[in-house]
Order: sequence, then structure tokens, then C-alpha cells
Amino acid sequence: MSDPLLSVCQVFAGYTGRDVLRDISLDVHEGAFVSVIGPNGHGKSTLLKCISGLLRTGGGSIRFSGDDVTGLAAPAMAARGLVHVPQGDMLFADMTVQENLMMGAYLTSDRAVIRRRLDEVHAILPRLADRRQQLARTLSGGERRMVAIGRGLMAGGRLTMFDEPSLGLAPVIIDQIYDVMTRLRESGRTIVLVEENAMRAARQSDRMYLLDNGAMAWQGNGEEFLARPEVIRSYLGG
Amino acid sequence: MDELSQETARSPRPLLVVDGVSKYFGALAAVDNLSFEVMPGEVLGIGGPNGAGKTTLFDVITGLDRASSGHILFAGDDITRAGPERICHAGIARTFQLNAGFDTLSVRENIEVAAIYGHEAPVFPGFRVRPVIRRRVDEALELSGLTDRATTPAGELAVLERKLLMVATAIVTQPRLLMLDEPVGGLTQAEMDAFVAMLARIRGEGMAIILIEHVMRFLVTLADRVLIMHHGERIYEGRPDDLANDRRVVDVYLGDGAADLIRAALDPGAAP
Amino acid sequence: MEVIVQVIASGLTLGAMYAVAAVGLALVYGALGMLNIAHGAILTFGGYAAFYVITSLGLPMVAGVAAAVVVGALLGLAIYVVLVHGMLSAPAFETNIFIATFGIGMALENVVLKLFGAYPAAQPLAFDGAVAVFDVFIPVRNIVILVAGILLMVATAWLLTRTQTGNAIRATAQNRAAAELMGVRVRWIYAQVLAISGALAGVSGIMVSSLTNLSPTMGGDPMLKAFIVCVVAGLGNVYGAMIAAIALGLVESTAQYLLGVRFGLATLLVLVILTLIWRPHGLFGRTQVQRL
Amino acid sequence: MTAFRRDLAIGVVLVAIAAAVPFLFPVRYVITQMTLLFIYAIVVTQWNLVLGVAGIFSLAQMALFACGAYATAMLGLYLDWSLWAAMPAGAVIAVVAGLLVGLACLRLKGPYVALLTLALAQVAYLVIITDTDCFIRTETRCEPFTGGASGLRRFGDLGLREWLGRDWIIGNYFVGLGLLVAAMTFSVAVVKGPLGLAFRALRDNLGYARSRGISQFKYQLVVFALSAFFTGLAGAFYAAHFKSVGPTIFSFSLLLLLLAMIVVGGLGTIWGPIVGATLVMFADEGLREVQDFRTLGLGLTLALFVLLLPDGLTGTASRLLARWRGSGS
Repeated sequence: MSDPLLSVCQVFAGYTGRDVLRDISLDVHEGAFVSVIGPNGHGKSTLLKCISGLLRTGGGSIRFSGDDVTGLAAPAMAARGLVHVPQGDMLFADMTVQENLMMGAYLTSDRAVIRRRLDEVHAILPRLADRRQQLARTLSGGERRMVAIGRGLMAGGRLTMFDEPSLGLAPVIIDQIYDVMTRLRESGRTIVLVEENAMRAARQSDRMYLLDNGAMAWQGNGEEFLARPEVIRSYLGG
Repeated sequence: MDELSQETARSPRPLLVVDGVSKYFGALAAVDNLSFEVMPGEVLGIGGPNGAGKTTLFDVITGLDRASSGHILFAGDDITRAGPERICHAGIARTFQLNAGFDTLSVRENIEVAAIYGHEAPVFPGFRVRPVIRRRVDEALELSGLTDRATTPAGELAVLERKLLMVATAIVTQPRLLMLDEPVGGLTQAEMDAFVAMLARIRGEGMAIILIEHVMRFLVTLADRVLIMHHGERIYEGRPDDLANDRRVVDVYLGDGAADLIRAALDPGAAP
Repeated sequence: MEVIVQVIASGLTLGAMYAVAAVGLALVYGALGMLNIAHGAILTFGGYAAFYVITSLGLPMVAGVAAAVVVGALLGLAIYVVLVHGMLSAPAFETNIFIATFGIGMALENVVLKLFGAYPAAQPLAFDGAVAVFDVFIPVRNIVILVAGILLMVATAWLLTRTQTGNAIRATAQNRAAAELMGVRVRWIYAQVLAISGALAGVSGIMVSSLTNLSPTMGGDPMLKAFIVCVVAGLGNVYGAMIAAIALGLVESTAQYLLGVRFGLATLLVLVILTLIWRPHGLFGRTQVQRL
Repeated sequence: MTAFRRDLAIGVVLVAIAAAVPFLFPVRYVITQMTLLFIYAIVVTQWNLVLGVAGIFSLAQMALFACGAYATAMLGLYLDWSLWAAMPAGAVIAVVAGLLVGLACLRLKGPYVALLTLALAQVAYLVIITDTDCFIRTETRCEPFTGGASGLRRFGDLGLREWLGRDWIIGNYFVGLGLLVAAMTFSVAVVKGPLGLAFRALRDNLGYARSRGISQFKYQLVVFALSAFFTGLAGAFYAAHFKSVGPTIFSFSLLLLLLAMIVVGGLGTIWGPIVGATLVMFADEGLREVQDFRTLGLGLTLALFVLLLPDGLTGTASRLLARWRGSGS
């Protein structure tokens, strides 16, 4: 097997005096769809923040496409092609949908490339084409989520991480978001998905990591997960 | 009207009446013409997707935000336009989703300040904490299991402890209605059990509770009655056991998988 | 009629002057949440830089303007490097940076005093003469200030909306973490914002001193007015600051005419307090529901 | 109660030292500067209540000080009041002014408060220095109501000269020390008691505090009034001691000096303002040689402290002490 694109090795992290992550290791290979599951508040988002450089790790190392990137700040990680679509969307509220998307391609200067990506995003998320000139703050929850996803795709990264893209949306919209995830997977992109709803994630994933109370509790592929209901029950509380 | 007066004659008067309350943010109706009642000693669970207006409803009831229209009565008094201090003194105490705390105050001081100012407004609070207040603070520390942490600054507490502290500062104001906003979000199974145990102790004192919760298992096991909100409106109100059978709730909010889990939670004997 | 023209003309001049100072403050507050109390001192430095280059070095006026811009930008940059960079991630940034820039501002004022002395000097970069508008003679320097102010506003708006740097500034102001995830080097953006704000302050120093005189404390009054403008507009709102500056200029000149020069600022202040009681986040500020 | 005992012991020692100074160094200059130190120390302990304990970023403290000073001077000058009566009256007038400032800031947050209060003080200053209308006209002079740019004079003094003769200045010294002890005791009682809890709760989390029954309206006004009382009294004593009041009270460099005292000592701490006031005063004395660069030095000190020791000397010291004890046990 070739070297993984992303390799997290024995990472610790925390806020004042409390470890949120303990001894976390995880590998993501090129073209894989990896999901990180576990209950709310158990360090999933913290893990993504550590990888994307929003948060400093308190130990361990992170390698991305062969380089040691431990301790690099978020802009440097973005420049290396690691995209993080954060929880809660974090849109630029007073910018239009179009401007938000263009910020996604901030590091790309080739206009033709930007044009092509924009067309791709509009093809996957057609609603965004209709809402082009609307201010982000006036969008509905589902539309905001789509802008956040589209903005992440505009970066054209080598690895894209989604933090709970279905959080807080009505089930109908969640289905649409997962259709997008499926399309991204089929297009061969490398993806890390953080998700509370393990069942949904299991159907897509090449590999799953279960995070419990800041530590890695179980890993395997989607089918193995579905075959082991006791894992589901003991960690996700039925 | 006639029917209503007959109703009140038969049953005890409701503690809280929310009557046609709406809250608009610009054109968006966060709470849309909502009405419900809470009886003394009752536990009402409120569920619904994010952005359904649950926390806004809490903000409006507790005076942190003003209702755009409608009325709110508590124990017969109109509190629609009252500020949060007055509502606290009237007997409503709430907790917050993001685990609010006075971070530079110690755990003990957090509870003390609520005990001094929360039950009634002192004309002048004096220069010392009165013994009767100290006793109530000790009780609240005991009840919430935070006695060992009394001198720790609240900012250094772990998630569960912060939640317990928030409840302790609420009950020390001696409320008749306790409103909990996502009390167990982010807790592990064991922590959730600890929290439920504490709530059971509080409930013995006949306090009414309204709780917002995403963890449906928690909601349905604790609540006497459930209200589900969507886009600021009520889409379901009734017994928790019927919840999973309501087509609209399943479609809009729960999804089929979760509905199965709720049935299982309410009936541990049945296979999921 | 003549009085009205006079009052409007002087109000617009004041407004344009305040706008240039206020936009710099608003940019910095919008991007970093920082009140830069040293802004007034930078403004003073700008005025004196032009004075020095033109009077002592005998260079042409354009060089004076360039000197004010460069000195202002460098001072802004220095404040970033010395103070902001180290304090950004520390707690209570908003309060601490206020205190720190207050200290630096006073220190800078002291430096001007040492370099140029306490006595007021005339700003050589000024235009004499007057033109008649509706039978009212309006000094050319007022018209130059108005035109320069408008040009600078247009340039700022263009920078913010039409350039990649501007997009990054706006994005950073609206959501710092998200901007970092897009690859924006936020700290570099902050340094640029302070430099731009300093450059604007430098130019506004020339404007202020060409209307009155150069003195080490000349920055205080326009800075106070610029802050008032920002507060009325809603802190950090750049376009709001442009509008509020013109409006306050007009109000001030009207009040000065009706009540006398002494009460110009007092009237402004009463208006500001009333505005804030009515809208605590300023006219164009958005009240946000705070989740606890 | 050990913390209380410790604070009491520190207080007694400090007072004893201060009481000995006029006898150990019977130099007029030393006594005058020490008296001035007491006055400033009163102002910063009271300012600390608003700024540090309640977390309200008000910069109007020197304006309240000026209220006390000017009111005392005017009552003495125009109504011939004894200054012993005019001083408390001046303090009460400062309280009224403090209430008005508190009211104006009620709905505002952080930076808005700072700017508004700064502007209020500046307006008062401008109104005074531009005041040229004659209120009292004698054959040689014309004095405006507020004294204008040159200030007010000849409104009497504390009258200790009749008692103590040449030692009247020592009498003033002890009045100042007494006021400082009273102000300090008062502010410690407030900070340590239920009122302090309310102020700190409102500072830490406004919405939560209100939801627990703490009225922002009431306690924000209370903290402004409390802090204004001794500040006004300090201003009144300033007028009585120096027998003159002028608009220099409003100067930015004085505001800078006092702010530096709080920041150097430690914002929101009990002893910080006193420690800071003393150190900054002594440093300022040391810099008399280079008087020209005084503001430069002060400004840079302020910036450096905020940058490197944002908790001030006492805050940093107590943190280090706690860490040392923590590692020791």
C-alpha cells in the first residue's frame, strides 16, 4: 500500500488543563472516503481543527503528502491543499454567495481554473447559481450549508474535510447533502467526514474511526461497523 | 371562553401560559404564533430541529428578548414585557445552551450571587453574605455534587460540572419553573445518567420543568408531555409515546431510524 | 441663502476631513476589533512630515503628500509589529490594546513635541484664494479638502470591493477563522489594514493642519470627532462611517452657526448620546442576539 | 478569613509606614508629593471598582474628580462655604455626575463606553477652557464662572494653619491619608462583599447575571455612584490642599498617569492600584531630571506593561505565588 496522503500520529490536544484528544492516530489514503464518528462533544471537531491548523496540537505529529506539517497554521495548510469545511458553516455573512465562493478560491490566481471550478460547484449545487447575488446572512440553513460546501470545493484541495455537514438540518435537506457527499465520493475526491449519525456515515465510508471521550475507540470499514451493533450501542447509546 | 372557565374551575390553574407568542427577526418568524401551558409540577419537553426557534422561545419567556406579539402569563401575572431580573424573581430560572457561568468567580461565589440576588431583589445586599444564604448555598453545592469544587473558578470546570453549576445557580433562586436548554448535549452516557439522577432529586420538590433537548431518548423518558417545534410553529404536542408514530414529526425531524430508537427506548422489552 | 451655502460648504469640508480619519479607524476596528487611540498621533506625524519635507527640505508639495502617506503607513505598521502582533491572542485584547495605543499615542505626541517644539506652525501644503459659489466666497483649500476626501473614499471603497486584498480584509473582518481556512494570512492582512489606516491618517493630518495649524496636540480633536463618527455609524462599519462623517460635519457647522463655536462639540455629543440610547450599536450597526 | 487577616495586616503596616514619613523626612516637597500620591491613590482605587471589578471601561474618572474639585472651589468662592462643608458637598455632586455617566453608558458595551466617557470628559474640558464670559468683574480682572483656562483660586483652605502653624501641611497630609484609608477600606468591603459579587457577575456574563436576578440598571448605577463618591472627595481635597483648581485636571497626560498606575499595579486586584500608584509616582519622581521625556516614558511603560504583564505586578505576583505553592504542595 502506498503512503497515506494524510497521517495523524499520536496527537494530543486540549484547552486549558483538559485534554480533549488523547493519543489519536489516523490515516487517510488518496481517493478514500474516511469518516470519524462518535457522540457530540467528544473531540471530533477538535481533531479536524488540529489537522487544519486552526488549533495547535499538544503532542504527536501530522504528515500531509509526505511532509511533516505539525504546527503549521491554517493558511499554510490551506496552501498545501487541505480544505476544512467547518461546523456551523462560518460563512462571510455580509458577502454575497458568489463572493463567498470566490473566497474559497482565494489562493488560486488562474481565472480559467476558477471559472471551471465554479461551473462544477454550480453543477453539484444548482441552488447556489440561483442565489449568486444574495447576501449570505439572508440564506436559509440548508442554503448556508451548501454555500459552505461549495466554498470548500472552490479551493480544489487534495483532501477535503467536512465537519458534520448534516448538523441541524431537516431530514429532507440532509438527504440532499448526502447526495452531494455521494457524488463527491464517486468523483474520486479524498474526503474526511465527521458525523454524529454513524449509520449514515457507514453507508459511504471506506474506513471509519470511532472517537469516544477524546480517544480512538474503534476503527474498521463501514461493513464491519454495520455488522457490530454492540459497538454502536455501547458508544452511541443505542 | 365559557369552556375555558369551566376548565380552570375543574383543574388547578396553569403555572405558565404562553398565548399566541411570535418573535420576528426581520421577516423571519423564529417563533410563530405559539401557544401552550405548563401546569405546576409538570415536565414539558420541547424538541425540534436546529433553528426551529426553541432557544428563542426560551429567551422570550425569560425576558432576554422581547416577544413581537402575544402574551406570557406566569402564575397569573403578565410577564410579557418584564426584564430578566423580574422574571427571575417571579420564579422562573433557566439554564443556557452554551454553559454560561461567571468564569472568574469560584463555584461557591457563582451560587452565592444567585442566592443573594435571585430569589428576591435585595434593597441593599449588605457587606457580608448572610448565614441563611450560606446554608442555601451549601445545600445547592451538596445537591449538585459540587462541594469538592467550591473554591475552583468556574472557568476551569469541565463540561458536566459547568452544567451542574448552572442548574445549582438556578435552583438556589428557589424557582417554581425551571427551564433547561439542552441540559445533556455533549455529555457521555454515564454523565447523562448522573444528570438525570440530579433532576430526579430536584423534581421531588414539586417544581415544573421545561426542557429543550436534542437527545430524544432523554427527552421522552423525562417529559410528561412533548412539544415539537419546526420553523417556529408547533407540529406536535402530546404524550411522548405517540411521538414516534406521528407522521409529520418523523418526516420533518426524526427520520425513520430515530423513530425506531425512540420506540425502543420507551419500551425496553421490544426489539429495536 | 448665503448663510445656508456657507454652513453647508463648511459642513461638507469638516465632514470630508472627519471621513478620512474615521474610515481608517473603522477599518481597523472592523478587521481587528481594535480601537487605535494612537490614530491622532499618527495624524499629527503626517501633518509634520509634509511640513518637514516641504519647508525644511524644500521639496515640492507632491513629495509632502507622499511623505505623510509613507510616515503614516510606517507608523501603522510599527504599531502592528510592536503591539498588536504580540497581543492578538492574549485575553482582553480589546481593553488592553486600547490602553497600549493610548500610551503609544501619548509617547508619539511627546516625540513630535521634542522634534518640532510646542509652537504652532503653518502648514505649507495649503491653497490660497477663494471661489464664489452663489455669491459666497469659499476658500480653495476647503474645496481641495472636499475633493481629496471624496477621492480617498472612492479609492477605499474600490480597494475593499474590487481587489483581492480588499476581499481578504472584508472576509477577515467577518470571520477570522474562516478566512484562515481559505488560506488568508490573517496577520499579514492585519498589518496591511493598520498601514492603510495609518496612511489615511497621514493625509488627514495634512487636511486638518491646512485648515488650522500644526501643533503637537492637533490630532486629539479630529480623532475624537472621528471616534464619534464611528460610534454613531456603528464601530467597524466603513461605509456607515463615510455617511456619518458628512452628516456630523453638517450638524457641527450648523450648531456652530446657531449656538456659537463653543458648543459645536457639545451639541454633537448630546446627539451621539441620544443616538446611542436609541440604537446602542450605532445607526448602521446590527444588534445581534447573544447566545449564552 | 486568612485572606482577610492578611489584607488587614498589609493595610496596617502600610498606614504605619505612611504615618511615619512626615516625621522621618520632614521635607515640605516630600510631604506635598506624598499627599498628592494619596489623592491619586484614592482615585485609582475607586476607578478600579468601575474599570477592574465591574469591567466597565469608563474614562470619565478624572471628570468626576474635577466635579468634586470644581464644586468645592465654587462653593467656597461664590457661597463662602467652609471647605469642610464644601468637600462632602463636592463629593455628592460628583456622585450625581457619576450617576448621569452611568445612565448614559447603561446600554453600551466595552469600546462604546470608553469612547463616550472620553468624549464627555473632553466636552467638559472644552466648555471650561473656552469660558471667557465675565462672572465676577473687579477693576483689574474679569473672572469667568468656571475660571476658564486659568482656573479658580482664593476660595479658602482647610484652615489648619491656625491650629498647626507651619505644620499645617502635615495636617493636610494626615487628612489625605485618612481619606485614603477610608476609601480603601470602603472599596475592599465592597469588593469582598455581595456588591462585589454582583459587579463581577455582571462583568463576567451580563445576560446570565440578569437571568439570576441581578439588575444591571441598579448595580451599574450603584458602582458608578460608589466610585464617584470618594473620587469626588479626593477632588475636593485636591482643591482644598492646593488652594487652586484648573483644567489641567482633564489633561490626557494625567489620565495616562492614573491609567498607568492601575495597569502597572494590576487591574481588578485589591492592592494593585495602591502598589501601582506608589511605583508610578516614585518612577515619575526619578524621571524629573528628564522631565521633557516624561510623557514618552509613561506612554511606553503603559504599552509595555499591557504587552508583557497584562495582569500588572500584583496580578502576576499572586499568580506566580499560586503556582509556586501549587508545585510545592
